Amino acid sequence: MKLRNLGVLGGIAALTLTACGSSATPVPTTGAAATTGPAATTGPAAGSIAVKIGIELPMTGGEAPNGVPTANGVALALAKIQVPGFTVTINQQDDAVNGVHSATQGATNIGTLVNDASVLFVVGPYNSSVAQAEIPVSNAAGLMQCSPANTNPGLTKTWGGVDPKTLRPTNPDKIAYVRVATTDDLQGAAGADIAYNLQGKKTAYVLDDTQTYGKGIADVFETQFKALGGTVLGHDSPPSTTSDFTSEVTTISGKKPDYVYYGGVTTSGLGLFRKQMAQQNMASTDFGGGDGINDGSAATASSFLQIAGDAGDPNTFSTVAATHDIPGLDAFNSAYKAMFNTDPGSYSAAAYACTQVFLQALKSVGTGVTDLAALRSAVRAYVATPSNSYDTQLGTLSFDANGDTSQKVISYYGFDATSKDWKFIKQRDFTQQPLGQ
Amino acid sequence: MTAEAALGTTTATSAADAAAGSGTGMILSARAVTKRFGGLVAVRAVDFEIPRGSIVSLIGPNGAGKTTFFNIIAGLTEPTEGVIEFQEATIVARPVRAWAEPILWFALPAVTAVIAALALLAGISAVADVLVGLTAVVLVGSLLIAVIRPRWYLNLLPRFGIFRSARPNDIVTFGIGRTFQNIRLFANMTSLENVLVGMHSRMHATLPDAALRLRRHRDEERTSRVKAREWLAYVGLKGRDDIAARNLPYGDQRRLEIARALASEPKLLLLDEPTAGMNPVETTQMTALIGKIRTELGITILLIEHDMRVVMGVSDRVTVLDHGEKIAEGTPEVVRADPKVIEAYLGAPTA
Amino acid sequence: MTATSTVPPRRPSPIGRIRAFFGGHQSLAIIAGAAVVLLVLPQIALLPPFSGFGTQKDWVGGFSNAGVFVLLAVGLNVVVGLAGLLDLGYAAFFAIGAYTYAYGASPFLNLHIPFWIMLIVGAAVAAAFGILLGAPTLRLRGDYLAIVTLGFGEIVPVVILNANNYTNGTNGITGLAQPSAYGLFGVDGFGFSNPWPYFVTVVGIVMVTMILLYRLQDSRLGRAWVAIREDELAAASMGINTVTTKLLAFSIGATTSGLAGVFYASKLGVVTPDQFGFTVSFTALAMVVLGGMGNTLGVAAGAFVIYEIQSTGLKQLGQVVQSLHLPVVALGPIKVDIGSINFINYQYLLYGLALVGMMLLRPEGLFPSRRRRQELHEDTDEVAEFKSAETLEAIDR
Amino acid sequence: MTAEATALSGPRFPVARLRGPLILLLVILASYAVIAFGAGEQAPAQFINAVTIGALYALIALGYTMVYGIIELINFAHGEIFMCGSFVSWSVITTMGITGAITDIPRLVIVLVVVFLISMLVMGVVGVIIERFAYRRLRNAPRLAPLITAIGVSFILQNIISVGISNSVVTIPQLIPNTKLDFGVFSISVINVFVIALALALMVALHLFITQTRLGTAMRSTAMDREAAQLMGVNINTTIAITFFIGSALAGAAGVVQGLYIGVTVFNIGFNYGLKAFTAAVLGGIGNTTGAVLGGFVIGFLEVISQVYGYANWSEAVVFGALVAVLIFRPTGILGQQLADRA
Repeated sequence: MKLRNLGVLGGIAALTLTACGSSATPVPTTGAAATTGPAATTGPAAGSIAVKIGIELPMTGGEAPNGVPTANGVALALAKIQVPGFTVTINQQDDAVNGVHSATQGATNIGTLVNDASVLFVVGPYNSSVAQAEIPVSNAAGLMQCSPANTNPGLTKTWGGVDPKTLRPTNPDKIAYVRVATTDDLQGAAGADIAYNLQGKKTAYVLDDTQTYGKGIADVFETQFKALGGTVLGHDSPPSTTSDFTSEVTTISGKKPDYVYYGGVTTSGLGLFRKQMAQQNMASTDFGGGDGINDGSAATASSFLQIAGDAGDPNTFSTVAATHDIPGLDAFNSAYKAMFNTDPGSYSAAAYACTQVFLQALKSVGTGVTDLAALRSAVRAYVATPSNSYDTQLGTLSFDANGDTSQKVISYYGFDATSKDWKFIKQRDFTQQPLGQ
Repeated sequence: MTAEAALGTTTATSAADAAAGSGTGMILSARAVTKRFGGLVAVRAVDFEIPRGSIVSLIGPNGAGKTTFFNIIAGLTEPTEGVIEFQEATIVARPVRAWAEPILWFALPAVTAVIAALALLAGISAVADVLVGLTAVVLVGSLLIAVIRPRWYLNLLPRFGIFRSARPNDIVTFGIGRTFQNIRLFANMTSLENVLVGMHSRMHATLPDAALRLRRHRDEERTSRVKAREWLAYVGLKGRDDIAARNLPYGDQRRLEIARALASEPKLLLLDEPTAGMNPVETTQMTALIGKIRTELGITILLIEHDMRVVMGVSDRVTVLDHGEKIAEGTPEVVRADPKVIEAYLGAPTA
Repeated sequence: MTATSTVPPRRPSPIGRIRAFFGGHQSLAIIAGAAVVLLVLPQIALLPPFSGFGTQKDWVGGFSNAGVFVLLAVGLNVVVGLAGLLDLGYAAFFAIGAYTYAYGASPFLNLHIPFWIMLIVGAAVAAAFGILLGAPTLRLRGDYLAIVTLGFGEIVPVVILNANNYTNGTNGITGLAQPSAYGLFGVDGFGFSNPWPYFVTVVGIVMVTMILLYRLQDSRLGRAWVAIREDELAAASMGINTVTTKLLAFSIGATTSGLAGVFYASKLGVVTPDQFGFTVSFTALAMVVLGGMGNTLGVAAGAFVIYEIQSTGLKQLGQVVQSLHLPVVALGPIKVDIGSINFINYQYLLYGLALVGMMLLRPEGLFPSRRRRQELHEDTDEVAEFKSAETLEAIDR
Repeated sequence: MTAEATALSGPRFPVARLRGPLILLLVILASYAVIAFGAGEQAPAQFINAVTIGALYALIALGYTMVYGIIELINFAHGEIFMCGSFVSWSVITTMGITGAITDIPRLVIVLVVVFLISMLVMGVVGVIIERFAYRRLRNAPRLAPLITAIGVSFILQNIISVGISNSVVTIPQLIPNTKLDFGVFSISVINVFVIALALALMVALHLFITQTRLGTAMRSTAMDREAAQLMGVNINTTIAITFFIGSALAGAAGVVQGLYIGVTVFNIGFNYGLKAFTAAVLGGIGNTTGAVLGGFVIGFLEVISQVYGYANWSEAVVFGALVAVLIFRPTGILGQQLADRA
């Protein structure tokens, strides 16, 4: 805290300086500085082939909290796992322009990575809209990319009547994009499952933050909740820039729903919404969201739970698109904290897993191959093969013909007032229990 | 009375074209023109006529309402009462049935909307959809017309008993050019460009002509540049074509403003204190120029002036305004002798 | 870009003759400039330090994106620089152009109209919207106009985002067709991994646009625009129909923006609402102002420079500085290891500093137009003139 | 002509003085009716929400309108000043080691005073610094140059905060306890009362300052005609600096208010608030302080109304649509004509 207050003063001081036209005083950065760390430290060892893993994430402005911890996940994996015969360094690209993720910049970046012959694999992007612009490029070049965070179903399965093949016009059947995140439709369904079956709530009010992810899960929640027999009292979409939800909450409190489901991410103000619910005597009303709000305990800076404060009695729920009992999760967290001295972000582990996928592929196809182009296509082919499975930070997984992860497990979490953290409730594997059951 | 006057006359444009040739009589006549700002009256019931081919001066102490009257003629200000006719055509008057204009805009959309509604009631949804779309299009279209106010629309208005004063740019095309009391040249354009802008209303090259450099554009540009230089020479700015207006000496700026006005080929030229702030030499030159414009070009001139020597020197008739009212009118000699005028100027001077 | 700055020299002789004389040759000069750009730019990318930032292909791809912003900037220059109408919502027309292409050449409506036709269509649609959005704003001047256009700029993406059934909402429209070169650019033609045809195309579009814009600028219409910017009331009193003239400025700006939109969409292959926010409008405006308002060539150059700064320069700065291995400096108590600073965090700050700095050093822009240079020292008075009620009344009627 | 016109069109102003409050009253009544129609028994609550957020917008809008009035610059950095204000309040509160609501009234008052004073002072100074270094040199430059520097400055401020403090949402302890005062028909929580009261107080104070003090007169004269004011011995630079100080201080206050009311802040919150507030300023007639307040409330109402009727996602479109509509019929904003008491 003290340090941060210094930050303010430093900030003001810096402002004074900048206003004079001189450059800013460097103020303590929050962990981000470490991303380039490994790239700088690990120089190519003798007799080993120097290859690169591309990182294509939004790193600046409002996007930093999304991109930086995710990129750190990759760095951590590279620091932990070595592949004999190869020195893997990072080619870092940032798709944020003026602090906002930009599809154009993303496409440009993926092009840059494609043109860097030593890049064999790309981790990213973070935003689905960026992915839509990148998939055609990586597909045309046959450079495999693995997104830790994209959850928009449309990227890998027919969604809203659009065939994912339209995203890869060059080689429709040679996918160059896989993802370890489970798609929105399952999370939305899981949300409805919690609301209707676990909590036995019959009426719900649905909100979304108008963004791809939020709207995706909210819409699915609505349909599933109705399918289960519940009634949806209303569906509002406050813009993701909303910072005052009081009137929204007032409206909802008038409708007296048993359950409020909000599709979106903490940065769209969901924590704030929950807090204002409490302030308007709706603390006892159940609240649910996707993994967009499952971003650490109340101790984690600017996490949903921290912002919502003590609002969440044990009736705030979230879902995470992964198995709960990940082997050595605590080990991962501590390792991450040791390296970057912050808590991991929502997708650090996922990025770690993507890197593991790459390293396994590299290990199994890399022996003897020295030609980078050949390596690149070999890696793509290996990862694109559904039969290969990987033992990753997220558990054992493989990718189907469209690049979707085989992990269709959604874990349910509830707020635990004593530990002020998310508490695991149960998990549901949608491969055994498909939608609508 | 103004209303009937407005309605009686044919539309501004057509009549202007018709009367363009007509020989003698009054080129401009103002009847009972009154302008109020809030409570105060800037111009009160002024009747005023300009014989074709004459030089008429409008004088009076500061704040007498000269420039207001001037701006009413130029279409910059709508009169509260009264009518101004230019070549037998009403160009400026208090708007008549202005309230009816919006009705015009919404008439057509309303019709289509009604039909659409009927179609809906009749249950012919397919037709209804089309009609709804049509309504939207028509609405947007008519609002656009309302904004752009093309000629045919202006000609349409009188048919519905609506009269709106012509806009300044239309008045220029009818043949009234003007200069400003506080010089308003396009400061960062060259003299030549200023004059070319003056010619704007007499040029006809369209956007495609210019974009594709069609013959019409090229010829027009060539000829108009030649003509522009002639105008500059005429007012005595030969060879100053390329100088930015802001960099011209004061006297030349006045001349340039006149050249710019002449370039619009006016039949009536309004000069607002053309010699203000000039030294005697410049003044005499300017006076000469004004006379020349009348005799050589046969352009009628309305002059606002403080400098009595100029007024008495060139004008055929002089009208004196004081506190917005016409207190005297006639030949310079008559006016000079008029006690009211002397009082207005010497006795009890007004702010 | 330095290459293109070969403007036809303006001899101090009657401007009329210059214009008449250079009428044809000016276009030639622009064509020559375009050719130079086409040949020289890619070579520059091969020289250090640029070669260090990426392969030639990267650069060419970047240049084609820069071309989009050059188009936006020269179009906006007509509105802001020539006609003096401050438009802060320019991205709207960009979006309209892009979505027009998305409708015309994607599985969304199962239309597959060729890119080259869509260029015209997109431009036309944008022009229509230019007139539509322009019409209600005509009575406004100065900053009232600015905020209303800003409003339009904000509304259009909101509408695209919320009109799910017609725009596929936040998911955007994907699978946009690539242009077909009809075997003109060798085997693989336009492709996600082959930026060259895009580069050639965009240079071509920019070239044609600039020729047309210059011709308009030197015409009756162009003079009318400048006259309105200088003194709207006087312009009206000289017989200029301010309404239609302003509308034309708007629609021509929109047309250019529409072209840019179509090209952009075809290159990216996807359109989503979040690509057309205020950032785009502002960036274009900054390009116009920094390039030098009213000077089309200057604006084009400025656009190129700024785009490269924010898309490549700032992002590569970190690498450059790290490669320098600077020593650790002690600023009083705080120890500053410049080498360890992660410049990615600061690029936003640096961009801001760049804008402020450039403006303070050259308020009239990098390549000011002849007029602007003269103008520098009075500007507010023209606004003051319009404050009196009766001038408003005059031009509104 | 212009001379005569202005001379003659003088005696409108007494009317105009009353016009502002009257229109404001009308707006309030009308929007209450609309809200009541849509929200049913929530109407009072929603109405209070609207007034509160409107007051917040109005506070920010005042800064915009003052700066515009005096140097005709759209100070795009103003939204960021507001944002910085909220961060300053955050750092002050946390340094004092306060984590939650304060129930002990006198202590609460003291803390509030301290927080407001510090934030307003700091932001005021920052505003002056910005004016000094980013705008003053461009006072005679083409009008767009300072606009660009303004946006540049806002980038700088955002980046300083995001890197220096936090690049994500920061929670600000809400000092004022969340208790509701119940008036039978409707209940209103203390925080809303506080926000509204404070905002109104500041506005009144500003109005008195502008109309009653010598400095205020200097500001008004500078706004009307800089050269003339200079000739009359007004020190232009000081006057403009003071204008920036007051405007930015108000933004700082708004920042604190936002922190107390919403309870969170983030480094990029400024753009959106700034945009709304600027819209408010223009809607009311930019350069006109009464207009800014009016505009602020109007926008507050519009947002709540569009939310009440279930079009939250269209609220932006509604706000700007209304702006366009108003400006088409009144090209200088609702109270635009009243150039005389621009400040």
